[in-house]
Amino acid sequence: MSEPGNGREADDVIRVEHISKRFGAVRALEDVSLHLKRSEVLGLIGDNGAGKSTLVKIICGFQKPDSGKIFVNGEEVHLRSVQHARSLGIDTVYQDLALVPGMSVYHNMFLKRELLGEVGGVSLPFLNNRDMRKRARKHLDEMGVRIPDVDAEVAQLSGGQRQSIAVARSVYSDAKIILLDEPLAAMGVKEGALILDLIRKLRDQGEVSMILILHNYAHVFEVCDRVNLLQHGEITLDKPTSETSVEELTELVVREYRQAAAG
Amino acid sequence: MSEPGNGREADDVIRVEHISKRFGAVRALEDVSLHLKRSEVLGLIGDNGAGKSTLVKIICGFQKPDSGKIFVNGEEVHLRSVQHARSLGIDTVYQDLALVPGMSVYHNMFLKRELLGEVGGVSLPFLNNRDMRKRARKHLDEMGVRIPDVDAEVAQLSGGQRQSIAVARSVYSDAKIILLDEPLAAMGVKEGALILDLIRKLRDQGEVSMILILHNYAHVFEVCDRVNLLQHGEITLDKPTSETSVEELTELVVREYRQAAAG
Amino acid sequence: MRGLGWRALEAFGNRREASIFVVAVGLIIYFSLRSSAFYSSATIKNIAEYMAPIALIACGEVMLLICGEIDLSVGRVFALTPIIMYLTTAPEPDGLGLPIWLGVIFGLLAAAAVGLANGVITTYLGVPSFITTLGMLFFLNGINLRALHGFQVETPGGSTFRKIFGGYPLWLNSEFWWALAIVIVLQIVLVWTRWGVHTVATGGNPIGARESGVNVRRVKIGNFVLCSMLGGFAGIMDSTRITSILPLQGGTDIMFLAVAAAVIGGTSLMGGSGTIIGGFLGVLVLAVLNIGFTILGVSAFNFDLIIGIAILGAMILNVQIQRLKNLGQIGRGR
Amino acid sequence: MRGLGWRALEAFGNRREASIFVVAVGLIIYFSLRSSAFYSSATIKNIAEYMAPIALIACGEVMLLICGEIDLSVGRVFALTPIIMYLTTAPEPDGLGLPIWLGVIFGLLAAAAVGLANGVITTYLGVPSFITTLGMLFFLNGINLRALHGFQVETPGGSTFRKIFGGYPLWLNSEFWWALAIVIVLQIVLVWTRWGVHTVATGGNPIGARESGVNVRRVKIGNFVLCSMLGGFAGIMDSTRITSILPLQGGTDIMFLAVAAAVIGGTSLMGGSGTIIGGFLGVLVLAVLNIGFTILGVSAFNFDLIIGIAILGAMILNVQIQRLKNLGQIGRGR
Amino acid sequence: ACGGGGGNSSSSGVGNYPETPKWKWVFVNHVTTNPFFVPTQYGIEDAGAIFNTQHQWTGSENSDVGQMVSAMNTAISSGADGIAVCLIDAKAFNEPTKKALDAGIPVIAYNADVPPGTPNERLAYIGQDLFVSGQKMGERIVELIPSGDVAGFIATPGSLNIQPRIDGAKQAIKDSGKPINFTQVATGADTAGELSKIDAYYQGHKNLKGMFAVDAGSTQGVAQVMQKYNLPSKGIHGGGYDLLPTTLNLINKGFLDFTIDQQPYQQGFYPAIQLFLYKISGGLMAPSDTNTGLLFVTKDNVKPYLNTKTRYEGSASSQQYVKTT
Ligand SMILES: Nc1ncnc2c1ncn2[C@@H]1O[C@H](COP(=O)(O)OP(=O)(O)OP(=O)(O)O)[C@@H](O)[C@H]1O
Ligand SMILES: Nc1ncnc2c1ncn2[C@@H]1O[C@H](COP(=O)(O)OP(=O)(O)OP(=O)(O)O)[C@@H](O)[C@H]1O
Ligand SMILES: [Mg+2]
Ligand SMILES: [Mg+2]
Repeated sequence: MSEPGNGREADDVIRVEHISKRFGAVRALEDVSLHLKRSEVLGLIGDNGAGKSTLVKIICGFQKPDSGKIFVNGEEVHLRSVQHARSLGIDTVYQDLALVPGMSVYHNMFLKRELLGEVGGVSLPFLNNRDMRKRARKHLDEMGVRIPDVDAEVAQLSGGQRQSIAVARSVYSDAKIILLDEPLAAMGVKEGALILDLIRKLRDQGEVSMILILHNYAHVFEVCDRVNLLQHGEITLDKPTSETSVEELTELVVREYRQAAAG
Repeated sequence: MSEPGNGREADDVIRVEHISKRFGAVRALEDVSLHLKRSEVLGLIGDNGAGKSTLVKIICGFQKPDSGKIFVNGEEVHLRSVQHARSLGIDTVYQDLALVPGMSVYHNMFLKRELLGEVGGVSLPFLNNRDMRKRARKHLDEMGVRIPDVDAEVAQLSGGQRQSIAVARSVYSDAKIILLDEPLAAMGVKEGALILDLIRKLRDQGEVSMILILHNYAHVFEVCDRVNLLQHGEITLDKPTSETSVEELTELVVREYRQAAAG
Repeated sequence: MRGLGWRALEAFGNRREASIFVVAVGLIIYFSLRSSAFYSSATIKNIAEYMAPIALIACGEVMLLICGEIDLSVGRVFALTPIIMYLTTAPEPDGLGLPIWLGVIFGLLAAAAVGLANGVITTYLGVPSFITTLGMLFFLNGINLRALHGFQVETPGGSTFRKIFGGYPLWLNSEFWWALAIVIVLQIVLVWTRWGVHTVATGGNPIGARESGVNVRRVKIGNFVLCSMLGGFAGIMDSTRITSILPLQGGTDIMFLAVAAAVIGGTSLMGGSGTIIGGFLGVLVLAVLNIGFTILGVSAFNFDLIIGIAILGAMILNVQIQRLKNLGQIGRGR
Repeated sequence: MRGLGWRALEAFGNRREASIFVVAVGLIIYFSLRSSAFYSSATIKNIAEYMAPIALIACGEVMLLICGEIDLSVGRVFALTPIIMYLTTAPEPDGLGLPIWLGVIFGLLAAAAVGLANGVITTYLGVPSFITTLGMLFFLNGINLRALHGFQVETPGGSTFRKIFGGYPLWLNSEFWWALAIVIVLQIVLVWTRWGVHTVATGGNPIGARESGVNVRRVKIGNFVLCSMLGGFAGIMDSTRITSILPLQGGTDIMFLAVAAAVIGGTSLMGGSGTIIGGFLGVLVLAVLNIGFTILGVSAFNFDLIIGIAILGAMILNVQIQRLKNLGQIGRGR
Repeated sequence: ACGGGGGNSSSSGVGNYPETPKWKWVFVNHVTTNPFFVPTQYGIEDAGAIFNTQHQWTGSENSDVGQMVSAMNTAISSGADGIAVCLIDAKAFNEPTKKALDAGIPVIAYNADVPPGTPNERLAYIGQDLFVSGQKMGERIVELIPSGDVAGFIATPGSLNIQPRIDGAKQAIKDSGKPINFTQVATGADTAGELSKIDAYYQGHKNLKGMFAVDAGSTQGVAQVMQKYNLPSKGIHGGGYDLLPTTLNLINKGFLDFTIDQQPYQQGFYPAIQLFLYKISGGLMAPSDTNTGLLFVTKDNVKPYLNTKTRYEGSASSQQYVKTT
């Protein structure tokens, strides 16, 4: 099924080859290969428990694969940690959002890339909370999210408000490769639309490449150039969105369940 | 906007009148009234932070309103706790799922309604783990969710797998009123479809009434009899789904954002 | 085809307590080899006597830690209960001159009252249990000192009483058998009853538990009372063993040991997970180390030094065994 | 239009530490009314002396508790560091006969080493810090006893040394000024630097912090070292104040007080939240209670009893004030 | 692995004595790490060196009777040749003592003894009873102070290694019938806090006539407070226990009236010897009660303590012959 790179490998900002990952008895990923072209938006779909998040966590350095190779911008890398992946320009929106409940909205949004104060070009060791507040507010407005107060603790926010913070954190980072794990799960129609706009904008600027995990196929066809279907830890479909349709994808996914229902 | 009960109040299993709830500076709910007819599925939609979850948490007794009345089966109630609401037949799927990460799948699924062992009709004080395992497995299969092992800790499960457990917990309870807060957020296409089937089935049996918070309007029209739109803590629309459409709802929600974008 | 023995072994290996059990056995073997005296019935009796009170308190702390709280004051209840017992039974004017059984009951009621106070102040008034029970710790110490005017008294009780609480039925001291019985009962409670599940849920996800309709407050208060009563019960029996009642008996030391044992046994201070059996094995490890090195003739100054290293070593070993173990079964990823 | 004064008051009122501050002030007023002696410069000096070492250790524990760990051994480092200092400076054969400054440096290095060991064993070997530092607690006690053969020695150091660490610049003892300075610095570190934010994140959501690229291990180890060095620094200064070095100095008591102060000041034992200032105010409360009741002449047996009640009372008050406070601002719901 | 002990393990017996096995004495103590007992351990060591015996120093770190009983049982089961124990509890040690004697292990009480008339079967008591020493202190207080308020500072009330001292003092004062109002004041376990609390207590009670303490730390604290406010000039007296360097210094400077030296060295030396004599004579030489007495260290006799550090005070570990000048 999944021929890595099919020819134009030079363009691949990310190439994953023959990745496998087991958790004790559970085979989360079986010999998965996948590639992401420069300034491409790749949709990754699949059943619950198919292995999508695991794949993302491996590409962003949070988990180590049992076997397989990872190439970033053509060079093989052995990711030691999330920091390491970040240093390569990879940033992630996790399904669990990775927010700190007791911390303020803006500190969460700038976690690990805090803005520091400056005096005459010399940066101080102190946080520049004023700017972080301002920018946080700006980002949230652009995403059409109404959040009472960027000083509020994340614990006090609604599900969608929280997710918007996690998304903003990555989308507004200067990362060149962004992995988004179900970024619209808790988003309202309006807020979702705005995030999709943002993603499109980023892609059209041609600098950022993205892997987008989505369960809503309509969304897939709104923003993705290409779509991969992950089933039982294997990639069973890799097509440009132009060559497929919501119906086909649905069909593919639901078929086996019909079989299951039948048998 | 929201005339409680409009005439056929006798049928209302839940009626909420003039509920308000503030969190410090934040007005989460402003004078909200809403009613749920017997064996009806009511869709509740609205922006992120509109107050949907807060409303649900109030109806299920988790939070107390600052003001307003709650009627269950026609009688006014002052909900002291979740237990209290449960005793009235109200059960909830929370947006945060309310699962215990360190606990097994089946113990989570039966939390607070554990099955006890029996000897000749006399129930013992001991858990009947065997039956709980069996049933948990059965429920999950019916929902088409693949979970490696019902003994696994929830912490090890994928986002969708977790949500399916939370949903199963309420859907398979004998509750007569079920509040579901974005039950499909993390669900795959297939699993989502199956849950909607289940909800339809429950409704058609005519015993269960449900309030369903959804962000995917397509889903709303698949299962809901009526839909309420909550905006900035107020109910701004209350129509039978037969009298409205995805377009209208989208229009309503997106309009003000266009205005915002314009102004 | 794997044999039944192998499967049994595997089943055991999958248990959380397996690793600490291995460590305990390892230590016992080590000391048996180092000194013939260790491998004697007298020593086993000593270990049993050393373990009993700590084990009882550890049971209580495990339950409390699992539901996300801690009790620092239980060591004082350990001293309070026998004092109450004494005041109940001692002839006028020192006491009320009532029969010993009432003494036990009053003592345990006092313990329960302390636990109730701890629980209510913590859950309803919202004071962190660390502070609630710290205050209680001081308060009870004052009470105990005043009650006995800072002096010790003889433990009351007739021969039957001694047999039940201080005797040596079936070779080992009855206090140990009591502890063992309670360990088994509470392990069952923890794993096989609603109370157990709700205790885990309360500690594992307090909000989620409340959302699910668990009466979090009741669970916590209940476990505070349980812990306190176990401490009191241990106090009664230990004062019977050493035949005298002292105001400073127990205190923070025994509480510390109990909590340490719980944690060594795999209970998390963050709540949500732990096992009674594990706690018991933790006590066993501490007891073996203490008695063992004493038998080897280690003197006070070196003793702490060696015990410190031993605890670290044992725990590191324990954790590494667990890691190996987890590779073999559904694990927590990396 | 609300006046500026009001807004300032409100700003302060919204701070987490407001309630405990109110409690502390309340206590001070109470004692001042009860006894003229309390409201004297001698007493204030006294309170400052009592607070200093506990405050320094509390700072370290706050940072550690926030990132989800605890250090039980710091009370022994409190004794170890001056001992190292003594061994460095004492004339042959007892010591190396080096100048006092080297003594201080070596002492602090030893403290740092202990912290490093605690951190590495906890983060890399995966032993819960409660046990790691419990083992270290015993180990260090052994070391200290052996180093001084269980006896005490006079604290070395010339007059300049005494001035810096044991003198009374600006009316109060220098140890207090050091403590105050460090409190301010660390509060800034906690609130205004990356280190602070990452410490909070590490404790508030360990997995999330790792997912966000925070080097959780480094943060924890760093705070272990910090806590240990603060303990050592306090030890040096306190031994200078009381002019003798004792192997059993500090120990679990001072550690306990420090942790209690941290929790009283609003730091959560579950990690993720806390403030240095709060911890400092917690120490103040404990100091005022202890000194206050001693001045009132509470006799030995009543002392613990009253302190216990006082701690409970103060804390309950504190929590209730907070609840009222939260109604007025963006709160945590119910 | 054995603390202290040792001496030359020559094949033939020591001195005139026939060859004997290297007997092991187990000393069960209630505050094993307390500085007070450091000289005691030196005493045992030195005796051990003479008679070629070894010893183990064990028990509890803070007078936990349960631990001590357990330690004693362990000693019995691990085949000790003799046991010396601080009988800080009137009753708790009867069982294990009996058990030891039945097993042919001689048991001697040292430092602390059971009250007369209690059925404990220990062979003899060697030391100075804490309560008695307290009485001596009380008598001294009565000499110094005709009447008025007197504070008795104690680190941890109820602690079996110090509470009896303060009770003794109280008793003596009561018996004297003088109008002295004696109050016990708790100072807490750690020396740092002790100092502040003693200071604070003085602040609240300026009318004090005397401040006395029953533990090393508090005694040093009293001395330092006496110095801080130069209380002797105000006619206030002070005293206490044990030989902390600072305490001795301030006695020399005249800020503290006295400190009590309970000669802990002898409390280890004599039990070791008596156990040896008992063993070698097959029990013919029954151990005899020995009062190790006590010494009031005052300005007059403090000098030698100051300018010599010796094993006999615990202030030095090296052997030395202190020549009287
Ligand atoms: N840490 C872990 N320990 C054990 N099993 C795990 C762990 N993480 C994931 N798994 C298992 O691996 C499989 C894949 O999980 P993953 O989260 O990648 O699925 P997913 O495709 O993201 O599903 P979803 O769409 O629901 O998020 C699941 O069966 C899950 O139970
Ligand atoms: N415990 C709380 N403390 C403070 N503010 C809160 C709390 N809970 C909710 N809020 C605020 O109340 C408003 C409504 O929250 P709610 O969770 O009801 O929104 P929602 O409609 O469920 O949004 P979403 O669709 O994102 O779930 C939000 O602005 C939120 O910040
Ligand atoms: Mg996923
Ligand atoms: Mg919501």
